[in-house]
Amino acid sequence: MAEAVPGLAPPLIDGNKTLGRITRDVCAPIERRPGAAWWAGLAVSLAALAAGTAAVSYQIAVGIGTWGVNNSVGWAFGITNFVFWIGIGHAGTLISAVLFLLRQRWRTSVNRAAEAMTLFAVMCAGIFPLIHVGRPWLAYWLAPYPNFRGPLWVNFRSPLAWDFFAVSTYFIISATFWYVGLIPDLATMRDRMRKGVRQRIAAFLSLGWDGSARTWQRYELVYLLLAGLATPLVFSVHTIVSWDFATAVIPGWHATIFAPYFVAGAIFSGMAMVLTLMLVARVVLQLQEYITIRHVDVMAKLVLATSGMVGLAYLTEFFTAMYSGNPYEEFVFLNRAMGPFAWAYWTMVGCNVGVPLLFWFRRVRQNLWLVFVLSLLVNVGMWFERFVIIVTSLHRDFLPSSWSGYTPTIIEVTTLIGTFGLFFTCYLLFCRFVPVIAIAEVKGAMMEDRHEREALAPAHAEEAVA
Amino acid sequence: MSRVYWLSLEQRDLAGSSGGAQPEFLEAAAGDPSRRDFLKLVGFSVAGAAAASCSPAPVRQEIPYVAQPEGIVPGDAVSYATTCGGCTAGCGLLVKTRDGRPIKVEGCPDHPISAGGVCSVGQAALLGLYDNLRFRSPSLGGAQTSWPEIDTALMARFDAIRQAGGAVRVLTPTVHSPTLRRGIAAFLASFGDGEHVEYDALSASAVLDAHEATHGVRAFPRYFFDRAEVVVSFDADFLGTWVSPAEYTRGYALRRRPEGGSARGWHAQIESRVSLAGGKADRRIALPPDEIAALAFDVAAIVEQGSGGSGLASELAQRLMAAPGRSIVLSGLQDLPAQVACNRINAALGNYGRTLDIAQPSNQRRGSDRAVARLLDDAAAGRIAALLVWHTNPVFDLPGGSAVSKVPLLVSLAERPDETSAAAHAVCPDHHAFESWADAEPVAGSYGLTQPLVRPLGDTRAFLETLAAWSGAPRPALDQVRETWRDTVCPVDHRGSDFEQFWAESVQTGYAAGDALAPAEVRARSAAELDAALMARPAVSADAIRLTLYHKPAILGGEHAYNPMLQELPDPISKVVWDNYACLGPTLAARLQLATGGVARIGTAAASLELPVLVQPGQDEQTVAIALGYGGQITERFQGFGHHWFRSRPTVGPNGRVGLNAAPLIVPDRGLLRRHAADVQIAAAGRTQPLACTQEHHTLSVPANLSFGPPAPRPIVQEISTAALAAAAPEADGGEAGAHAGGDLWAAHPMPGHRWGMAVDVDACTGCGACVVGCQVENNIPVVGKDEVGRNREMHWLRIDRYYMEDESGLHVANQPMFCQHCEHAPCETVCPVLATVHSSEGLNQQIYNRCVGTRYCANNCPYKVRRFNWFAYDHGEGTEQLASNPDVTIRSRGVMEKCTMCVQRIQEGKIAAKRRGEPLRDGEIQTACQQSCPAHAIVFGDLNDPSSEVSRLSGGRRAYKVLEELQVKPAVSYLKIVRDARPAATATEIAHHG
Amino acid sequence: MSRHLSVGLFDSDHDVLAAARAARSAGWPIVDVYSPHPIHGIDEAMGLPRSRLSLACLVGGIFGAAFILWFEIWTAAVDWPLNVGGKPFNSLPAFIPITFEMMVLFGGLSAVVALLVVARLRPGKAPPFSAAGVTDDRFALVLERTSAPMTAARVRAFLEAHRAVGIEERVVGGEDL
Amino acid sequence: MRHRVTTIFLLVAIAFTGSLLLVRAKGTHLPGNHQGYEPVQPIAYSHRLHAGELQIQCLYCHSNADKSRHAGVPAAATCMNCHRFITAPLGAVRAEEELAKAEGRPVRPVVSPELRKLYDALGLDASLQRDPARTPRAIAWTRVHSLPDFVYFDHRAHVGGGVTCQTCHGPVETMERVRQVSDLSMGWCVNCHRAGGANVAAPTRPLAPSSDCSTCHY
Repeated sequence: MAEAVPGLAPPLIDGNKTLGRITRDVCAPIERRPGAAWWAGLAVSLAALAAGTAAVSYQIAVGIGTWGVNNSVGWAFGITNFVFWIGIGHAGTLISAVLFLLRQRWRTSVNRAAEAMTLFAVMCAGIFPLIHVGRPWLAYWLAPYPNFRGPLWVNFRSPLAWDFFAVSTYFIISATFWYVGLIPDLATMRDRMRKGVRQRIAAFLSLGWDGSARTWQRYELVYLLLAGLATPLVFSVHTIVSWDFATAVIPGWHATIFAPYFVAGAIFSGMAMVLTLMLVARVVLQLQEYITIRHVDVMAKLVLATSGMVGLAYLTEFFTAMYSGNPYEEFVFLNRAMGPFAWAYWTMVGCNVGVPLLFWFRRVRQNLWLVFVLSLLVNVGMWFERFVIIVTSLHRDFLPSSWSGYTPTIIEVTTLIGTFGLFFTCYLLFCRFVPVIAIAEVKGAMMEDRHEREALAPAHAEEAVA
Repeated sequence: MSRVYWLSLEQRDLAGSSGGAQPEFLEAAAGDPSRRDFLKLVGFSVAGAAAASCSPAPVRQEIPYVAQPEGIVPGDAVSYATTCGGCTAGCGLLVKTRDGRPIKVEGCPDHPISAGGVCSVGQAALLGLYDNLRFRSPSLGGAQTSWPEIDTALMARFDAIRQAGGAVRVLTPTVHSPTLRRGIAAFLASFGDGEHVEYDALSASAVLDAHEATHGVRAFPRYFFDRAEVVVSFDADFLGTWVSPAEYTRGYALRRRPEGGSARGWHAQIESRVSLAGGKADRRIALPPDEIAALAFDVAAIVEQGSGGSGLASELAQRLMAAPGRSIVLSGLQDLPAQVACNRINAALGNYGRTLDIAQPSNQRRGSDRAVARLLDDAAAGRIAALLVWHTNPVFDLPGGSAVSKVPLLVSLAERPDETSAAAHAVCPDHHAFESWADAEPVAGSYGLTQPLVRPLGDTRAFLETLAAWSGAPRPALDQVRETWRDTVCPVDHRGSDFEQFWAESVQTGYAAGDALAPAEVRARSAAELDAALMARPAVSADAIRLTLYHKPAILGGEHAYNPMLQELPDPISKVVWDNYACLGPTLAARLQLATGGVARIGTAAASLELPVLVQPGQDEQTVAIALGYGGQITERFQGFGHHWFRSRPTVGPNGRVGLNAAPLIVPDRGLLRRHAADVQIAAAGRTQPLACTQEHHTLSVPANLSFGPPAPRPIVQEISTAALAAAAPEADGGEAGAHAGGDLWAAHPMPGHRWGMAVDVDACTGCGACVVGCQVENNIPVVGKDEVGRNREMHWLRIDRYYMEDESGLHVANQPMFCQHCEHAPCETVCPVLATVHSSEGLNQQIYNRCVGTRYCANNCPYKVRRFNWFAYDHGEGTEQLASNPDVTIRSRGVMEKCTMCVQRIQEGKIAAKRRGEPLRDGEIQTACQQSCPAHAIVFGDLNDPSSEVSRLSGGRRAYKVLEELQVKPAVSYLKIVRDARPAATATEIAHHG
Repeated sequence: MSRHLSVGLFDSDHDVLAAARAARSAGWPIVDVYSPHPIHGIDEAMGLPRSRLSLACLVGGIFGAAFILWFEIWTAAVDWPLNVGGKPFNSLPAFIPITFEMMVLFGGLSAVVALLVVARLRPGKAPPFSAAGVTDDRFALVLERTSAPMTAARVRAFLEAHRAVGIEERVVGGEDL
Repeated sequence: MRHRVTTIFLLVAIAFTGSLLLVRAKGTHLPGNHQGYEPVQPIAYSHRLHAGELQIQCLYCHSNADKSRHAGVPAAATCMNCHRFITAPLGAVRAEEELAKAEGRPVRPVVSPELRKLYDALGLDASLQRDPARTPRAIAWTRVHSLPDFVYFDHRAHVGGGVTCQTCHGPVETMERVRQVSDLSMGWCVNCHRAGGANVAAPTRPLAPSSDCSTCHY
């Protein structure tokens, strides 16, 4: 084994793979019959999805009153889930686009899965703006289409209209990005598979890809362009989501820090989710040699860094509120920390600022079980962050007369569970039908890595190639 | 020129407006039975019929009149003047009817008693008219029957009683209708032993009895609060429920308005619980009921001596003695010594004839507790052969009232089922007040007319006609009323040929003045002449826990408990809906380890109840207060009320009714039904029963543990001291007016035409809730039930925020009507993605229901939290109840946001009317529903672009401020600061002398 | 007209790169190189010009931004001005977020569509070139024998010299491979 | 070859469907738009005859249009102002007169079957006298122009301002049976309002129609 080359990071891929081996390894999960774990996972996910579908159907049939929202707290679980899922999605784009621009080769092992996660998370997120409105069947009115009302257009000043454009753009660009990245792998599948429906689908979707160098050249340019566009996009989307709150007059929402704060939080939660999924996938799909300890370590460090940013945002928010001398602002933050929702606030702080501190220790970062548990806790914490921002700001605002509590109903909880069901259903199907690792990219990155290694340590490399 | 009020349909030709006869119509209106079907055609009704055809449009039918009556324009509303039948106060109403159905109750602005104010009960009477539960036909022995049959059956029984010489009683509340008094007298005259017994669920029998003792006349004085510089109320909630609150509120507000010019009144309230009047008082003292009686006695002693005393009694006496002839002392205690003490004070100060009048008394209370107690004794002993019960429910609201069921012939004349009608042998349902002719004499010499506004919805019959039929001389109610008016009401010089003119004018205005009465010589007896027992200082049972029973402004004695709108009107003080409860002071509650919602067992010698507790700041710490009027049988209708889904909770309590009946706790005591008791046992029952309250936090300050340093009250309700107001320079008020008038980031949109705005006087508002119900009726706002209110989803567009404030002068209550502020920089508008809420060119924040998709972003971003969302498809009534909807306001579907529109339908109507007239709109021509109903005149609507409008003057005045002005949202609604009277007694005296 | 092609299959990206460089320096026309992953430097080795697809992206992005900004201002301030929260009809700052989003959307989609057009990719199309393993672990260098010196044997020898693991000769018609 | 046939077949099918759609496009409306609705009425009342040929003013029958929000359908009694005397078309009356003269018998009253429905509704007997045995029954006309419940249209404001009936209702005086001419869409309303009254030919007062939402929606 050639990991310990002096002066070099350990290799990206363990086990001295040949190109053919990579193809076989990555395609193995989609070519063999799925195991019991997959079926069990799918069953659980589908059950959750079914429960969520039932909850949403009931809510749409009966009314939004089946949620716990009320006159003062008009948004709660629905928008919390929306922001949570959008945030989850951001890590995928970050890994695939930002790290691509930064030439972080290690991303190739995880970017396909992370992008898929983005796609599914945005799907989950996109459900909430639709179902949380009082008349979902009229949600299409948010789109500015020609009509017989004058025509009456939409209010482009509303952050919700911005959201509509931002989230749709985000979904379309993410899906495109994902699909473009998938084309060479679809071609690989097309050429490997036995004749059948799946092969025909792969053939149809691979667009006649033949690996021509001319196409590769253009392809790489477009991929770079997409990465270049997706990077500001990912920041803009969460910035706009944060403006849903920041442009409002409500104390606790009306804060200029929200955009960077939300973006950092989104990356933070997304990274944690990627870690969670990655750790499961590498075991279940037997990809330990592709998703190595090094990947986990790097990701954990990123989580640590973003946790610091989020923690700083919490402090800044508090400081600004106190320093402003605005009694309403001051109260909102004291109320968060000590009011009826203090438990949610301290869950958030504990999970998002306290728990990730453990990642300072290398031993923690390399203990996969611990990393798994901590990443889950970060996700819990980030869900609560959105809950705290939305609910605690609304439940006690300016006029004490309209202060109110909020208790979620079983419908809301089931809807949240349902989106997890949707997410994991999509994810499991993705693992089953699409290469979870970008084969072509991994090959390219591995070869480059190997060539660099050879240049630096020819002896070792000779040995390795042999 | 003053308003023209339309006459009733029948009297149309007498108005002189049109002489032409329209035979078809008059014939029909006269009630020709062969043309009863005409009713079905009345109204320009559009019936929607879903057609199961391939037609591109759903087939809707349009059904015109067969012959259109003259003077009726389909789609145009007309107002008819009438008198309210909600209680015995006799307020004047203008009822707006459209296409043959009443759709809104308004106050009659020129009425001598109420002057435009209507309380919540009056506003909600419309629902009573259309109530599906009303009796639709008479019934005998539980079986439906017809009027001829029941008349035959009952008259046979009456004949038998006449021959046997049996006793016949007619049990009613106070009857001040001269015609009805005649009718009852005529009916009873045919019996050897007939008696008309009056009793009031909200009894003020002690006031009448005390005047019998002190003045020799059993009369209820008429109070003139507008003339009173000093008011000392010993537990009389005269702004909330006591006798004639709309009338008293008007006078009280008039006297206290700083802009009014006269010296501002000073008011001390001594009470056990927190009442509306107590909340407004300058000085509020919490004492147990028996100590209040003792205090009244002490004050009387000091005032009669002219000096002496100490402590509280002396302080009050000083204030009173500084305003002789310009003060009112009153008590709501059902306690003779306390009432006698009040009379002595008023007499000693020379108030009789000035601020209160016993020579031309009020008729609003005539009931006698003694008489009804005797009636119950007789009934229990089987000494009564027949009992007619009209508009009262003795089985429900009298302790031992079930004795009436022992009467061999119990006849109920109720409008809808109650406990007494359930026990009755015959039910002969009366018309609703809006269906029949009647009259009223709420104050001696001042008369009101009640006229039918709609053809009776069921086969009911006016009580007047029923009595006439049973007296053997059936006559229409109209004839009876006209006869009375011709004989007695009409001033002597107008009787004869002038009568028709007098009658037409009276029908048009709804009221009339009779002959000027010669002031009766009523002399106060001296202390020496009084019974010694009345002159003894009332005993005080120290350290015992006392009970006081009270009434809520909307439910009163329970006769309005059928009405969902009134049940859902938050209690002005506790803000709780759909329940009664035991109010405990915070210390007492802590001692008993009870919190709001915990159930307590409360027992007296007579009865015991298990009620949820409400911790009430400001309440006397030795007194438990429980509201009467709850737990009636009629409230079983609310089982299943509200929107159903799998987690919905019932509106009724565990007993299947709304609240519990506390009437068994009333203490019959020496001829009075005492609503307070000593020696009450109270203990936690160990379970909870949540109350639905529209307000969770009750002060303007945040909780102390959520604040750095002592929490300062938020400047949402602002105060100004009398001194600052009197000071010449405006700087003196120390306010921050204009402090936030910063520059705008962008140019304002011009509003060249009208710019609508409002001014709300927080100082005048008593929190009674009339505006809330007025708004609800006008704007088709659904009633959502206890569960939804408990989830903070009440739908009221206008709510009254109540904040407690406490200082050395006791607990004060600030009532702030809060509704859409129509901000110029409305935060809600910017965030709506679909342009469902935008600004009008006249400054209105418009909400377009049909465009709304229901994101609720606007509600979140509203700093005032005044937007209301249709969480479910709320119920808007069924059957006849749907007729109560205002046809000018869209019924909102589920998933849609709604809020105050400043009654834009009225604005449109007013503008179109002005355009058709070809004249500009006059200030005050358009009145919003809340403004119209407010007895305190605390709400003013108008055009801010017109510098001479009342709203402009008030908004630019010294007291004006805007709520959350610093947000720069620029509300169109100004609030007027509360005036705090910081004058010490001496200064007050001086000011009073000036006045 | 038919074309005579020689296809050399290689095991390593190094080998195919070296072969391509050698072929180009020998002046032999390289039809294309096929590889399972992009090879660094192959475009230089083949002498491919820089792609101008970024221009499509730029044009698309500018169009998207300009169009939506015009549309926002037109709807809000020209077509039907409404007083929303007292804000000016043309609330330009509030229109920027959507302008940005539409720029990204149009830019990204234009680039992808341009790629599909230029590279002649379309759904369901059969791959123009196929050889065993070229999407797996093989690299193919395709040379066209256009002139006499390039006999099949010489090309074969050349390819073998560059460690080709398999060599085929193909005759294809017209534009086909 | 097979592919080519398929392609041609598909193209023809698409062209056929497309042309069908184009043809139908004029008659196809969005849901809620009932332009062209022309229901059969219980009595075959002809606006062409009454308003067109006989020149009866619209407001004679729809007399509330300038007084109320609703223009109103006339009460049956309104018809009797004329139809007390006119019971059948002139031609039918003349024919009966001539027939009677020819047969040498007194002229029988002629009542057209449509007017008979009116007399029935009013409960009149053959000699147009009130028949006490019959109950008058209103005529249930079928509504042609209807707006959704959340729109408040006020006839007073429009008629008073000089907007002619035809502006919205079209040339009713030429219609045998009334047809909805305008689409009654919001755009149709509001674009007239936004024109500031310029499209009212003869305004009776300076017009300043409001295009605020709350002009119609409340």
